[in-house]
Amino acid sequence: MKTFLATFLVVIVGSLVLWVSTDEGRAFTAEEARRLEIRETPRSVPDWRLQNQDAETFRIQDWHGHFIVVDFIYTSCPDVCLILSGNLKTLQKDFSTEEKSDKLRFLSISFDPEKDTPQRLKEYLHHFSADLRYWMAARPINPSQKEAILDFFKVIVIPDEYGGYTHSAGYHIINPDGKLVAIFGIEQTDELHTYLNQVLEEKENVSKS
Amino acid sequence: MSTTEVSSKIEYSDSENRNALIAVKSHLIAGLLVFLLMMLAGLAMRAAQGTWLEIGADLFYQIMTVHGAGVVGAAMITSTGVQWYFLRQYVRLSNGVFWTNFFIFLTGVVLILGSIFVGKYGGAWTFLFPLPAISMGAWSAGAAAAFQLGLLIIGVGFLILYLDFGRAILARYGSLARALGLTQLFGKEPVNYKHPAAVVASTMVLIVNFMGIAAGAVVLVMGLVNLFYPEFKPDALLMKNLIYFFGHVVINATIYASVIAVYELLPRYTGRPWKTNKPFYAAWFAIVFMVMGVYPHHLLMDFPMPTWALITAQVLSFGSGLPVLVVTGYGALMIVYRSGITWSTSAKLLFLSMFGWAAGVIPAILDAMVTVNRTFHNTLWVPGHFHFYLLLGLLPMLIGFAYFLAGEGDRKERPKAVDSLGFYAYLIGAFMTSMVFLASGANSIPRRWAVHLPEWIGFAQAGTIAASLVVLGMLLFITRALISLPGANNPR
Amino acid sequence: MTPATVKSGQPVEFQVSAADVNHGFGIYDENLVLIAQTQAMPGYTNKLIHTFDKPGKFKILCLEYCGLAHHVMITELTVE
Amino acid sequence: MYPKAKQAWLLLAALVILALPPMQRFLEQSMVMHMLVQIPALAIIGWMIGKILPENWKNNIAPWNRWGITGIALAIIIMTYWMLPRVQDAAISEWPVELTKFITVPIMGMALGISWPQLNPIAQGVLKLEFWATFMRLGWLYLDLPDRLCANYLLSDQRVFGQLLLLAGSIWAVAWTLRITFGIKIINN
Repeated sequence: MKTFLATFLVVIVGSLVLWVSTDEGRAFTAEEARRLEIRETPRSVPDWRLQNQDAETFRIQDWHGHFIVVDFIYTSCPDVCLILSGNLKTLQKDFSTEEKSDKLRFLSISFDPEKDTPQRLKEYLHHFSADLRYWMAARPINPSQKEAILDFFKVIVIPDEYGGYTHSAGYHIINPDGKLVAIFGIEQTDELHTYLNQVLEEKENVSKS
Repeated sequence: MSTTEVSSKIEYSDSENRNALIAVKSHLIAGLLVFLLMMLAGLAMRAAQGTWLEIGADLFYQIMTVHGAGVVGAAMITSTGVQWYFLRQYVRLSNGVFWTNFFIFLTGVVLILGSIFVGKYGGAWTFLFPLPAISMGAWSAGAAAAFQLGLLIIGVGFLILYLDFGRAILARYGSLARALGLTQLFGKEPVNYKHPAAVVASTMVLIVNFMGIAAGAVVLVMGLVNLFYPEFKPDALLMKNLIYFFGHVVINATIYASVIAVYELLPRYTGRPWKTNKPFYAAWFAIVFMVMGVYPHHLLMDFPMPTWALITAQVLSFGSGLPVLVVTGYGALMIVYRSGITWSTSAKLLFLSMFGWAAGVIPAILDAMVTVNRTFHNTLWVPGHFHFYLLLGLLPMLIGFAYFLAGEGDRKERPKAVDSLGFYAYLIGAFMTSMVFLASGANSIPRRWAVHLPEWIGFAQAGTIAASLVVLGMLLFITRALISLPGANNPR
Repeated sequence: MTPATVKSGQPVEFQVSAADVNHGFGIYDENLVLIAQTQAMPGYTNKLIHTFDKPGKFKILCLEYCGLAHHVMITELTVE
Repeated sequence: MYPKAKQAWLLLAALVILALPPMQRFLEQSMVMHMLVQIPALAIIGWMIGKILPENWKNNIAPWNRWGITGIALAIIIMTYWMLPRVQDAAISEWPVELTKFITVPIMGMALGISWPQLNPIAQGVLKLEFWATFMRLGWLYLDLPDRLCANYLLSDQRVFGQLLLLAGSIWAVAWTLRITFGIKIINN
């Protein structure tokens, strides 16, 4: 009887722990967890200072009132970042009508500020024939800020065996109120597209009424 | 454990024996009833193909799925009943474990039935990856998951039972090799003619099914992962290999488990003992590897398969089935020859099973030849070959055992007219069913088509008539079993 | 399938693959006799080489159970 | 054989060494080391602590753990928990989770060590096959997945880990087969 009780307890408590620690069976990896967390509890983005491709200081607050799509890159990246930013380029083309692009901005943040000088950031944007009015590349101005930014977005960067980095690859959406509201994976470009369509439409309706 | 050990039977208490008998009967009755229902399902499918019955494609494929899964399940649970009944006389088996497997099996069946008839799962019992996940809206991921989960649960149940077999056999014989008679075969021990055939056969079944279940445990979970996590795309060919290994081993093993009835019952009817010998051990040893090695003959039309695997499969297919068949068939003939046997229905059925098994090998071997496979693969030839095996080889063993358990052998009575009617209706129907399938296959009619082209309908109608005869025969058998089995005492 | 027409008397190579689930690729002649086949499998391309010895209208039938539309997967192939 | 007290100190020392930050960093820098060295080492320490627990402690536990089932259930739950990729990641970036690992994994080892011998042989068999199948499933999964499961480890690392799991599973399967069919003992499991 005691055994039965103890086993019962262990199983119930254990299942509960597993249930809670996977967010009710919805997130098994850290990547899934961060996406889910942001979706359920959007967070205000702190007002960091960044340095952009023109060596100007840029604050995310400067783009208040716009939807911002953020991706994390390093300019010597041979693969994933190229796909990430390549998709941004496609997005920029798709949302290029004046009114939409005025509501939508792109920001590529480098997590390799030692190497990624403004000059290199500029080349990077040119590589994607970015429309520089709406798409900016920027780097954190000091290491502690870099840590703060990566921590906030829960982006994990680890060095790979070729001298580069492997990192969380995704699109982070900041809404016009300056809140991080959604994260899409690199494989979710279709979902991202639909999402942007929807929120931009909504915003339009709100501003008209 | 002296080498001259005489096989003495295990003693159980009376209550244990009573309980065991009820368990065996439950297995038999449940299994045979499922067989009957599956035959009705088969009849319905043939009638639909023959345009005599209106069934939508979705329902047809659901029936097809339940027919496949049901027959394999019924074959497993019934043959396990036969095997356990005899094996427990030589090694100490647990009633509790036997019942546990039975109830786990029933749980799995409920899940599978639910997935098919509530969840509309119609991905065939072979759940060939990635079909369960890509149904074009016909069924949900949940239904496909319930089906695979049902199979997984059934696998765990059998695993528990086989572990009990393994434990008991090891306790008595020390190693599986010794139980298989290998020590005698290779001269480490003198040949013991009384080494029980039931133990040899059970050990073989235990080994191959253990491997089959292991493969199934991996492949079913991989399928489940894919259902809920579609980014994970396992290699389709590897999945196919594992699925066919699992399926082929599990269904093949049923006939090797059931043949124990022949070894045990023919001696009773003739009064002569079944003597095990070196060729017998060699045959059963060979079959361990053959049953596991032949499955790639399902993959001859998958050109990326490595050539060596296909060649091995083809060579093994020629030989597979033969060794045990030869020693068993020859043994059966010798034991019956001039023995003055009473041809009870049970004896007739057991003898028929030898014929069905022997003749069933021929279409199997033909299909396993690459040149023939090119035009027979996935035609109705394939169902033709396994309906031959199952209807004329496996089922006669199982029904023969049911008659024995119902006490027919004890009373030494001649078969009643109704039994004879059942026997011949079944015999003719089963033979026709198989032959119509084989003829259809030879005429290039593909298998698993809900609607047949006009050119093929005649075959399907002939198949329908044949199937009705089988159902009639089976109905008579089942009625008899249901009337006389429950009250029957344990045969002496 | 492209092209839908091939020439008789010379070997034809069929490159058979599948986008969704496993299918079968069975070539039937005008009398509905199966003359060659291979499996169609996602992630693999099976090469089937066949020489048609006479012209005519051939049928391709699905020979691996692939779901509720299995029996309607029929297409035609013209051999000149 | 050392006396019990000395063994206890040795085990405690081993635990402390594993917990030293440089050692931690070293063992957690790759997936293979993390999963196949650090966690098994913690489990083994737990197993051995279980062996030298005072008899009266064990006697007190026994009525709550007949046939070993409570302990096995506990061990399986802890194992499942540490198989969650996000928990592995969290252990690296958040110290409370890391601390949890250093407590629960030895407990798992202890529970297994105490309960396994009491477990019904048939249940042992089912679990062994399940453990084996989990090796094969996870190995296959890690080899085939297009994405990384752990944000802290490289894809190549994940692949190597997958191969090692498959290799270990295969060796285990062969050893097991030889043992049950021919009675040949290679490893004691």
